[in-house]
Amino acid sequence: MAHNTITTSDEQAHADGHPHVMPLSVLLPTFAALIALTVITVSASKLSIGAAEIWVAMGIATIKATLVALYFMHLRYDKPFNALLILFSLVFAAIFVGMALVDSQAYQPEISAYDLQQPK
Amino acid sequence: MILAEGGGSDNGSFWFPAPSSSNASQVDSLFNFILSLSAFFFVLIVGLMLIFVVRYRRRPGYVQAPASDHNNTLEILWSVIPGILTIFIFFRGFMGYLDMRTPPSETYEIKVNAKKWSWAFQYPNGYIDNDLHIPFNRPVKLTMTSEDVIHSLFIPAFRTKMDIVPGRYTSMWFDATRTGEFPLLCAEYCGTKHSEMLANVVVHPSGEFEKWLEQASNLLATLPPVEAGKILFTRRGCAQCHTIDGSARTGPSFKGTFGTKQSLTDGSSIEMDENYIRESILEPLKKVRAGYRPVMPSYKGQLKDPEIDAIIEFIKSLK
Amino acid sequence: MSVAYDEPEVGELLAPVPSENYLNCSHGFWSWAATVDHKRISIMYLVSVLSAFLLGGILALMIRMELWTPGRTIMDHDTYNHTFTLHGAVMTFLFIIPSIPAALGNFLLPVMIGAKDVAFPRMNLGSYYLWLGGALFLLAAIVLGGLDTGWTFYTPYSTTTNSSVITASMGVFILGFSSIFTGLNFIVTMHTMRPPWMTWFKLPLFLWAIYATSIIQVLATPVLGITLMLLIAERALGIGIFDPKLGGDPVLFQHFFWFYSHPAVYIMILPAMGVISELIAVFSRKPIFGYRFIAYSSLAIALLGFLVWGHHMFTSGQSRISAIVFSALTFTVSIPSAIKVFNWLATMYRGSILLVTPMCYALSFIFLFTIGGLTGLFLGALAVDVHLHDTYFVVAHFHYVMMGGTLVAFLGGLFYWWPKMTGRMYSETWGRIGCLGVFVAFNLTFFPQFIMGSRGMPRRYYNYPPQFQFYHQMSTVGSFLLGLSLCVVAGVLIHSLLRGRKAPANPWGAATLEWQTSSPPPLYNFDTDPVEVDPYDLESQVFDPLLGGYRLREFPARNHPDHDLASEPARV
Amino acid sequence: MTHTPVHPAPAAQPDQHGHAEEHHHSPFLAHHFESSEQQFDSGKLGMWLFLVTEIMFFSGLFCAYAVYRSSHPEIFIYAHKFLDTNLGAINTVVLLVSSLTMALAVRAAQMSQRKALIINLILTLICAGGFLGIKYVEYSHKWHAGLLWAGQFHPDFSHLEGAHQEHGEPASAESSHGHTESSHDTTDPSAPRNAGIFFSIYFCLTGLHGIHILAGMGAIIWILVRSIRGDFSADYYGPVDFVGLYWHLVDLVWIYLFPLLYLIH
Ligand code: HEA
Ligand code: HEA
Ligand code: HEC
Ligand code: CUA
Ligand SMILES: [Cu+2]
Repeated sequence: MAHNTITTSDEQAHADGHPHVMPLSVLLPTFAALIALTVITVSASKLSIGAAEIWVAMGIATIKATLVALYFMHLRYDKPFNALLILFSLVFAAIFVGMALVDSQAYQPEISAYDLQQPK
Repeated sequence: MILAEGGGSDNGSFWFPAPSSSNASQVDSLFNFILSLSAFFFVLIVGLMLIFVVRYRRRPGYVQAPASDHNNTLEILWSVIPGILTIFIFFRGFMGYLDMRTPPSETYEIKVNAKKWSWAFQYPNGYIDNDLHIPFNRPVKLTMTSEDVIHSLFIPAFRTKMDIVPGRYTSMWFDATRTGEFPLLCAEYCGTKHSEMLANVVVHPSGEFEKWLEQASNLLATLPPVEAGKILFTRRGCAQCHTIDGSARTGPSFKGTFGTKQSLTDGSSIEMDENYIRESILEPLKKVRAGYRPVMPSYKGQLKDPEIDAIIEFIKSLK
Repeated sequence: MSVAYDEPEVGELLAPVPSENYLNCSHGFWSWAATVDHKRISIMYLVSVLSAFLLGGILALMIRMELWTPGRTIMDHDTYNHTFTLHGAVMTFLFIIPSIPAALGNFLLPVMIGAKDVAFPRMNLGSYYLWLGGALFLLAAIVLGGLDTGWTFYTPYSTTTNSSVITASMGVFILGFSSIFTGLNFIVTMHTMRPPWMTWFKLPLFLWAIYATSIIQVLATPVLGITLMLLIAERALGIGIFDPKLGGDPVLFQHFFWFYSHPAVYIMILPAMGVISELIAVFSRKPIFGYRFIAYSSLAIALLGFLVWGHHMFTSGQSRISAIVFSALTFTVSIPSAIKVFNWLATMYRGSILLVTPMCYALSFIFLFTIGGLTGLFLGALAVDVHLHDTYFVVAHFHYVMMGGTLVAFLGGLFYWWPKMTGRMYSETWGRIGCLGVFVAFNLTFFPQFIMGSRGMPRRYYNYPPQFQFYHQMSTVGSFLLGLSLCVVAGVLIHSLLRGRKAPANPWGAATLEWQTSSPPPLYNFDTDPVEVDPYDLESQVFDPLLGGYRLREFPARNHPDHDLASEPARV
Repeated sequence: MTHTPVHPAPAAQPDQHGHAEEHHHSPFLAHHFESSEQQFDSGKLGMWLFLVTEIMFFSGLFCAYAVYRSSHPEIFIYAHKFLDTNLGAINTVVLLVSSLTMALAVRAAQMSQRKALIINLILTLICAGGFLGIKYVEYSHKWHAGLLWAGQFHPDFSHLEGAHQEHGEPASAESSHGHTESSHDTTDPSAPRNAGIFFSIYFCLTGLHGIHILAGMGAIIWILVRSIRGDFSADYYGPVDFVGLYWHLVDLVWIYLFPLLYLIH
């Protein structure tokens, strides 16, 4: 990982000092896919698919997010360390949200029992 | 397990007040176990450190012997041994926790209402006291809620504590193994008088609890109103803010104020009569005395009408 | 002082030193206020965090004075509540979190990797000014009605009290960003500014510790930021996310707060452990034992530290299942800590131990941190924590780790790098006396708190039952002795600034790069190319009486940085 | 152990005092870097780390969302009706377009096409402005309908015509003044208890996102000024790239916000 001016053997983009330029043939289809996915997610929400709905919506959003990250943000052609960073942050955000969610679900009955006692 | 009656004043050990609930000894023994383990490691570490400092001190004529700079066996050893020990500690802590958080099926239930800065314990017959009276050697379960901020009910002698959170119920249980009086404290910071949000746990010897409850709940029947009012006045926490000797505390004193005119924060004035007292108890923030902060909690639903009457009689009597 | 056996006194500089360095290369107010030199920024941080420490310490003495008797001693309820809150907030946010990374780390990181500066020098200056801004907000909060929520800001108390929570939260929010930028800067610097030969495993362990710390700063601190924003919104607008009156959940606030604040305790201790790793190795004159284990254990602590925040909430109304999971995870953090302690001991084994001031602090650290860490085990054990939570046992625990650990390591590091930073030596005798005083007084102050805590003395208590008075008085006496000892410490350092002998480039014989340049270093850190070194190859350094310090064995004195300009007449 | 003196790379670096002027590199190379490449890599890594902090920052709000959505689904089902899916979808598309133009801007900078760079930056700015305009329409609609955060949640549709009238019962605008303690004291009897929590979360999430858009616009304007000045080329385009990354992240957040807030059933 030691990266300095005498560049490491990184086979990544900048080793030769030239930027990795995104060809239009990648950018435009990515964009088209993003628009299409937006249309899909809106129409999917109009079908009544119940509890699965949020997972479908989140799944589509994640595909979109991945497209943006990989192509618009060049992550695919970047140093893998940067991708690792993002994964890391997602993992820790998930730990945070996950544990707080699990806990609050588990003690929810104590709150609803109280709410039931209160005048509406 | 040894059940002791009448030992509430015991000073306990170096680290603890005397254990007085069924779960206390479990906590103490785990504490002592961790303590001895810690003492062992502490002596080991500091002992070695001192020995090394003395033996390998840089001094004239001392020649440093060669030593290696890594040893994987050692590394594994001093990761795995503490690892196993911590698993053991965790496990005992976890078992003890389950015991202290899982009430037995038959419990005597008391409701707790905490507010800044007083306790109200409501017994199954509806009677409310601001000390916690419980029977000896019988599991008691508290169902608790708070009116304002978070408080925490802590009984050191029982080695137990639970936060009381507004907007929900929390609960705890214990089984007293000693009779006598024990301090009960608020352990979650709750503002100005957090450190004075105290009460007593009174563990009544077998059979006497019911008698106490009977008598306490029938104050009004057994005592003249003025005296019942006086008892209510202290028990229900009025005395925390109001004196009867003329000196002002958080709230005004009641000495000789009945029937007088008092000015309010909105500039008007009012006569201190039965109605105003009743209103002050039920809706204290409606009319606030000039010179005082609007901090008195409402007792709506917590004091019954006859009780309020008794308090009024008591205030009347303060000449 | 008595290091001498067959060597002349350390610091007895026979050769003249280079006369231009980062301190005297430019003058005037703006040459400091607008500097982007990491060394000057670190000096500004040093002065600032020590002032914060002084403020926090004075507040602590007020706490102790008040607790001399039950009931009123010198102040009323509310004043007391403001005092301990501000003591906690100032000590954590203004002092201990920036202390080692921003003051020492900032100075050392670039020098230790042979770079000219950190990757983003202007951001570095910016984060100092953010610190200053945050400090001003906190001070403003003191003036504008104080703060009485406890440093933990628990709702709904913090949304209902009439002290200036919003101002204080803004302050802490800003301080958070200061901390984030420092961490971000350090990570980038370590990735991109090292010379090619300096692989990760040739980094001094201090830098590993700083790296691990920075990871926590970057990942955890933003959550503090959003927590405080929500708190401000809750107070100002009533968004109801944490307020039960509007359907919110106060326990959720605690999850938010501790998701940051538990990792934050490792922001405090990891750099301290890094300092100790350096001190133990250098003053045992041995390569550090188990380099890789110490390095990896820093990362392990940083990452595992994210999984245990719920141990502050065992009695909070958190569900049982989470309490159990958090308790189990809590113990995992003790393993890497144990690894470090044992490796330090193994480093001392068969060493050649020199009991100079920094080493005295390092030994105090091992003593005090072991107590602090081991008492963490009591708190991590569920059943026991239910009893000990929110008592003085916890107060004692965290003072042992924060003050006995981090502050002592900070002082050790300060004495160790002092010659490098200021170019001056200090009085060894008084330095040690100060250390001894701190050590003894510290134990007198905080050990009794374990006992009273476990006997049922709750924390944040203005008033207390009389049976605790004896312990409280011991603690109060201790705290004043502690204040006195710290004044001695400060006196030693100030005396050194005014009267101290000139320091050689390498007074301790350490092999890390910062000692291979002159003391104090020149503006761009190295006048000659930094030499490739193994940070723990202490054999490579030999004492050179001409220099009054050490130099590389295979490196003739005339090539030594101290000697480089020595042939020219010194322009002092 | 060897102690060979090592030259800081690149080897042919005569200058040991590091004064920037003595470097014969791009005029934008800061004094403490050895090469433009080191500078670029540092900036890029720094930017990614900054994005990491942004993700963690937003995670707090996503946490609040997750907790309340799973404990009070009824609030979300009731309240999302007041959000206009069409406006949300249009805004999604607007932001996606802006992301594309931003990506094109980076591309233009990398290829030293100054004019394309400027045009794309301007397009991005226009989209950002459009996004905020639409947001403004949505906010003011909610403001007038009293659909605010929990402490100020007093839905009152009496003086509103148009799209959403059918959702709420026509209100008896009696308690539209003042601030009542509990949020279920509304003029909409069909509102579940504490329905205001949804709007609290809605305003926090979209508000924070909006602030990011504003900050991004500031950054884009800065880049735009510099591109007009002609600073960027294939040799030096770091700032464009970094601002681009930030902008894409803002877009990414919206990609999640849109279904979470607008598409609930
Ligand atoms: C520098 C700061 C720091 C550090 C390093 C630690 C380290 C640890 N802390 Fe501490 N802690 C705080 C600062 C810190 N803490 C603060 C500020 C609070 C209170 C906040 C507030 O409420 O205001 C707190 C509170 C706190 C609590 C909550 C108490 C309560 O409120 O009820 C708990 C509970 O688990 C805990 C546990 C631990 C543990 C297990 C460690 C471990 O990391 C310790 C690991 C170290 C060792 C174990 C010692 C070394 C190892 C050996 C000597 C080998 C032998 C080891 C074994 C046999 C395992 N701490
Ligand atoms: C880094 C963290 C840190 C440090 C160092 C200290 C230091 C001290 N703390 Fe404190 N403390 C906290 C962090 C810290 N504390 C926190 C987080 C809380 C919880 C707050 C809350 O509940 O919300 C707390 C709470 C707390 C309490 C509990 C209050 C209560 O619950 O009611 C007490 C009581 O004794 C106390 C005492 C002390 C004392 C006597 C010192 C002494 O050690 C201080 C000694 C220092 C001095 C006297 C200053 C002298 C300085 C100089 C002379 C200049 C120095 C210059 C150089 C050395 C160069 N602290
Ligand atoms: C937390 C403190 C507190 C407690 C507990 C408290 N009060 Fe008060 N009380 C006040 C304050 C402050 C005022 C003055 C402000 C006001 O009028 O609301 C007050 C006012 C009153 C008044 C009006 C007195 C006057 O002179 O205007 C009455 C009557 C009263 N309280 C009765 C009671 C009774 C009976 C109880 C117990 C059942 C009680 N209070 C408990 C704080 C308290
Ligand atoms: Cu109630 Cu503290
Ligand atoms: Cu913790």
